[in-house]
Amino acid sequence: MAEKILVIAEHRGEEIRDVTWEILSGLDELAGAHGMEVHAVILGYGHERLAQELSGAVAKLYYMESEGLKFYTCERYLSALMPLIKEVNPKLVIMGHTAMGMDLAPRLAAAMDSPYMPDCLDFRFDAGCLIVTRELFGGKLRSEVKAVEDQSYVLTLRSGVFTPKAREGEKQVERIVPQLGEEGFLTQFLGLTEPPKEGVDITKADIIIGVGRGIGDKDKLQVVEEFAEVTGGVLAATRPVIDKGWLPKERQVGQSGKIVKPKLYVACGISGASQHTIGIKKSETIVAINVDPHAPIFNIAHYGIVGDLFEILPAITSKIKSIKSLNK
Amino acid sequence: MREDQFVDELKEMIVDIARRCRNCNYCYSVCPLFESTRGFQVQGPSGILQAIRYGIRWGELEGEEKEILRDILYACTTCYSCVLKCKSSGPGVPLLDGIEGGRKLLVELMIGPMPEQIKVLESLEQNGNPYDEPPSKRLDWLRDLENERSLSYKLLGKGAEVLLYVGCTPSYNEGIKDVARAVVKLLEEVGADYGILKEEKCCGSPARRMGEEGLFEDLSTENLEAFKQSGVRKIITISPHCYNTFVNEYPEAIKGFEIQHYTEFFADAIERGSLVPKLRIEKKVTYHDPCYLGKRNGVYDAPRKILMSIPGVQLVEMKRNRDNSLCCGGGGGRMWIEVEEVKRLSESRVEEAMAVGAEVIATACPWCHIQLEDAVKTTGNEGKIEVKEVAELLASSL
Amino acid sequence: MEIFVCLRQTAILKEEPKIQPDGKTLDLSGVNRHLNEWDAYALEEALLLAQKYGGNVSIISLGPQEVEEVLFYGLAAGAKEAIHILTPEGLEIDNWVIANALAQEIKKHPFDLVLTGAQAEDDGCGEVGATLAHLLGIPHASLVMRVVYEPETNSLKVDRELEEGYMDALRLRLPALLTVQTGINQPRYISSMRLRRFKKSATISKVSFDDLISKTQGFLPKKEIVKLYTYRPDVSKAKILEGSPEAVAEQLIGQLISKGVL
Amino acid sequence: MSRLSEAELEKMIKVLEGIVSKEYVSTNLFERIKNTLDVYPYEVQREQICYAVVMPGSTQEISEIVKYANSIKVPVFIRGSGTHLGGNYRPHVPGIVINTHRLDKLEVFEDYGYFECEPGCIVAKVADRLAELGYFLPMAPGSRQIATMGGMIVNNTSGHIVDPSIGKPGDYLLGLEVVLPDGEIIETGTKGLRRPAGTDLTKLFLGGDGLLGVITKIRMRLVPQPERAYGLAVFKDLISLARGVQRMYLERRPAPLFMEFLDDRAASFGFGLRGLEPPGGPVIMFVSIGSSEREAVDKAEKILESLRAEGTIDAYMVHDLDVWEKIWTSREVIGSNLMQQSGAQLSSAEVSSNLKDLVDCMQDCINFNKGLPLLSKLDLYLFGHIGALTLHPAVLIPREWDDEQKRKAVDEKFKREAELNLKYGTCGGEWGQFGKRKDFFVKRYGERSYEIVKGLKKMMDPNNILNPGILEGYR
Repeated sequence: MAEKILVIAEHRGEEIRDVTWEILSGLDELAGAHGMEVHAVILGYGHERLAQELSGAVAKLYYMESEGLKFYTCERYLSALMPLIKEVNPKLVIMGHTAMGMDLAPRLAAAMDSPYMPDCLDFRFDAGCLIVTRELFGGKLRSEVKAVEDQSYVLTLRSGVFTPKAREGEKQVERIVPQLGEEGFLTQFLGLTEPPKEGVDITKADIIIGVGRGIGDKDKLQVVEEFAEVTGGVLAATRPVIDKGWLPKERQVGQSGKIVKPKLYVACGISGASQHTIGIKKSETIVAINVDPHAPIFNIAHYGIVGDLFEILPAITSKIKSIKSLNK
Repeated sequence: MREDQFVDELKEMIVDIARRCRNCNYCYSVCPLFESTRGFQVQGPSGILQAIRYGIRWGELEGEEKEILRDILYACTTCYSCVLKCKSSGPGVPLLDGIEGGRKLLVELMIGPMPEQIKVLESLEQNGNPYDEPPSKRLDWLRDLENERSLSYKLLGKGAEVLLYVGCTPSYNEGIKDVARAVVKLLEEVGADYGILKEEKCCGSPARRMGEEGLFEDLSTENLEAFKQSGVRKIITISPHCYNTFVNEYPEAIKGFEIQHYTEFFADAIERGSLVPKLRIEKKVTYHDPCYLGKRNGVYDAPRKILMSIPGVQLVEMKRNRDNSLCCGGGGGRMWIEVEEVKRLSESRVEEAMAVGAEVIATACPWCHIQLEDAVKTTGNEGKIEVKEVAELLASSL
Repeated sequence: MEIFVCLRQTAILKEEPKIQPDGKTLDLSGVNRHLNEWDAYALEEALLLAQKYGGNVSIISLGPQEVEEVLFYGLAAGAKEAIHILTPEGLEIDNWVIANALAQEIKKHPFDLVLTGAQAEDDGCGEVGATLAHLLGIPHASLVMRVVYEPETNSLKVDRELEEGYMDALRLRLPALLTVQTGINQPRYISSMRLRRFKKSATISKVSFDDLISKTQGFLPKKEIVKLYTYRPDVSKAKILEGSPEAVAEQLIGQLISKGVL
Repeated sequence: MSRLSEAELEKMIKVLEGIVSKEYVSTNLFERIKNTLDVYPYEVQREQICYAVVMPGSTQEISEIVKYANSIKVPVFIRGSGTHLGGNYRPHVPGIVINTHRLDKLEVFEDYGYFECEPGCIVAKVADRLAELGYFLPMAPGSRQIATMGGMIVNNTSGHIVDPSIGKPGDYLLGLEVVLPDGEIIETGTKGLRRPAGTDLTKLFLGGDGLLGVITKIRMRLVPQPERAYGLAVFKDLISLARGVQRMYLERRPAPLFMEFLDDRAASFGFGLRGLEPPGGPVIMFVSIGSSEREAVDKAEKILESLRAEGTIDAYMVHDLDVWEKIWTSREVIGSNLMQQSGAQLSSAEVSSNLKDLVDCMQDCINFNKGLPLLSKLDLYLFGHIGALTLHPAVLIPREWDDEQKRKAVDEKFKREAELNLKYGTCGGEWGQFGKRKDFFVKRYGERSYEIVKGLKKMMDPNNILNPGILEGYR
């Protein structure tokens, strides 16, 4: 019988989270090479539709339904999952390195007495042993980590490493109703809070669109906002822009503002004064758009575009929009 | 435990200083903090001093208001105007010793420094600079210059006559590196036998301003040792903050070295005739006195002499100058914190410069430079006025 | 409330990391170390909770002699007791072993709450906390951003930080373990003088790792690093994209997608 | 008035924030402490510190605060820079401190011949602005660099200026805008250059010790900047110095704008501080004014003539302005120097003499501390504005003394001051009439006079909301 991989799916707000689809992409090669079978489990309550949707993408989909599973809590997920894992006996249990994965996976691994490989960028099997690629020291180093040979492994995959792709297959859901009750649990779920509309913590953002005085006018922020929207980025600014009151203080980046480390920082009309750049240096990729070809921002940016912000930004915005609509 | 003794002594010192203040409030007339904020009484020298005094006397260091007290104490720019004011009518109450003593006390009691300053102190300890930059990159600015021309400096211990103590901001700040390069060019021009430390560390001034006395001691000990090892007799600094720290705050052993700010060194060179500015700079220039050079150490004339020696430069004075000069707002650890201001000091200063028709604000301090340059932008005066270091002007006149 | 905080000492990689010739270990000579950033928040939270609700904070750390530094740091910050699980020179272990050793030691003491940082700066695993909770048989919550004690039910109400600004709230019966996220508080600053004083006078209880290991099973590492390498994102000066706005947009998006940032 | 409860306090703060906006209300403990401190050397007590400090930005806001304070019966204390030497400032019961700092608008209407300013304007800044335009501000308190215009008018003091020369600020005051203790706003006086004849409500508030209203706008006549000449005279003793001044008036010499004196001890000390040789005896230094330099010099020479006639060791005009600056400021720096060196608090009395008895009065001031239980233990310094016939005998109250001893010493001083001013039929000319001087007022002018003031206060401020404590007097 083929060895199995069990994907623990994640959902929020009536949607399967991207990371689950990404995992499936990441598993394609591995499963193919070793002839492994990809199963997935989705836990919830009234999430039949999501279970249906996901089932088309895997060999087998378990839908564990119980009122106690409507929202994630480690204890209930664990007590629902353990019997299933025993039954499926997967070689690999995989989930996203998300707030849920970070909470659940290490405990699940401990409960299974299996090696735990968190926050992986890549993974493979070598002579039956799991070897993963992961970062150390916040990305300054990379490592390959080998697990001791074991019956099964638990792994979390970093979000955004693999690209989701459309999957169409037979939709069949195995519905399981675990007997959870409310007895014996030491944790109680109290509620989920949605993000406040304002008061974004820019230090946690993956994509930041930084605005400098080069935008010239508060009204023109709208163009930048549209760009931010399509990229899923948040707006930040240099001190002069904050001082003018165009954006709230919490969006200030730089020496007297915040130090940010997004994956992508797009500097719009920012000349690159060191008071500002000190706050963005840790960004993985910096794109600078400025009319002045000699602006110092180009010294620290990875990609530079010399030209009028208000011609270039809308072009990028519409391009991304068209790509997105194609993917849907 | 010795802890109590140290804390008790600090408290006693602060209360003693504060008791000498009779609340005449004259110091408010010169306080930049009071001028730039909404002007509550705790936003002025005597108010800050009385705050820490009563904080100690009334046991508020354990109370709910301790963070308010911290914010009050760390807002001061330590510009020294209040001390001068108080001294103008007597020996003077050393208000700043009280305020900085208060910061030390707060740090000892784990109330200080300001949250934003913690990373600065950590970097000072780990990297020997406040900017979280690796020590290995400290001399990068020099390498850039070496690519342009050959230099004759000695990486110490090779026993140069003069040590150029570069300081952290000119070493690491992109905008200010040019100042360090200008100073080196000038040293080359004078034909100085000069050296640069291979592993220079922060002078410790930021640590002291933030109340981290232990760290200051460590840095001063290490630097002094490096100075001794180098065998130099004279040290010149770029930043007035380093200068002041060496002259007024280092242990006794620093007396074995002659300390000069670069403006003093080059003003002497001009006087001797070993440096002759030739190229004309047809500009109206005003000079902004850095507090740590002027008010703290009385160096008012050297930078002015240099400026006046440059052909074409027309030196105009702002309304407030010399010991009455307005602080840029960057001292006292304020480079790293945000103090709520009604009107930013550096902006007021730029406006004063504009008011006398200056085209260039010359200054002799990296922090003043950064603050004023920022203010030129925020006041929308780009293209109308620019900020230049005295060294840059002088170098471009050779 | 008796609170245990697990502290880890981590290296501060300021300069280019040096990899040993074996290609799998890091040369950390001359590298500064400090208390793992997340643990500093955990420690501060423990001190605040003890101050607010009464109780004692004990700190525990595992490693060679030099991890004493973080324990002195914790004592200077206000912890009452410090336990050092001293590991022999050159010992190779993983987070699983660390969690087991910590569990063995903590079990010997009365405790209501165990705090760890949500993850460590060095390996970024976030593994010890939840594993330790499992080994201690207590509930846990990770990425905690707020803690309130409810004496009437002897439980904690906590907020966890999820992605994109979402939070969830849980109630955990004590004893429990929390892994603390940065930003939950503002860790106090410990001055060098204060630290020096504590190094001179404070005491740390020593426990031998070998003593703990000989008594129990489960101390074999489950994984090891087999290769270490520096990964260099492109840091050269900007690559200037040229052409019409549309062409530039096309190029940029292509680059960003291929780099995986979009 | 009992202390507000937490809930009442919270509500009050909300209302105040509503009036002046949140950012101009401070409940910060340390702000409240500093706003309760004055130049007297006693510690403040927790029970007396104010509830909140507010910085209103307009007359309207002050009016609203005062109205609200009346409705909840919480006292309001008006504070400028807190430099009052008569102790009128320090609040003794908790209340709302209204700091006038933000009310600092100054407008010069040259075409009307007057200027208008708000009470928070700093005297030195107003003087500098007027000087730029060629005008003279007839006020010169020692604290000019920080004292506020509101404080000067409410005390009607010109500081060190010799009254017979140009008078008091009130002589130039054309009108006021005032917020009454019930919150109503009134305007007094005129926009013309002629002050009203007959009833003029300006006088209720001018030198009104802050009892009857809050001054929110001041209109004063513009005075052309005079030319000046400077003179110095050294005497063999204080008695001949006093005789010299007497002679100056009796010989109908034009009164100088300033005329200060220092006893030998103070003079040696002060000159020394300014790097000058000790003058060798008590000194007089004075400033004469005229519409031309010639006139000023002429007047100064005439004054010197009179002084010389009483046997000066030295008497001359000073032409070098740098030297004059040193001489003049030596007087200013004595007090602060003495205090800062010893950590003691300089406490001076304000004894005014009549012209005829100036010599006797000088003798009395030389003996000022003799026979007093505490003050006699201390060294006496004597200086003052001799041209205005004001003498300031001063002692240094040691810092080691406890608050009670310090209070007793200050009591002794005010008592002695009162005795002398009664003896010579005078009163203080600089620091206001109540506060620490209330007992003197009663003795000098009688119960009936005091009742009149109380009656006025009662009529205009029935809830005793505005600056309570000043009229009642306190230690």
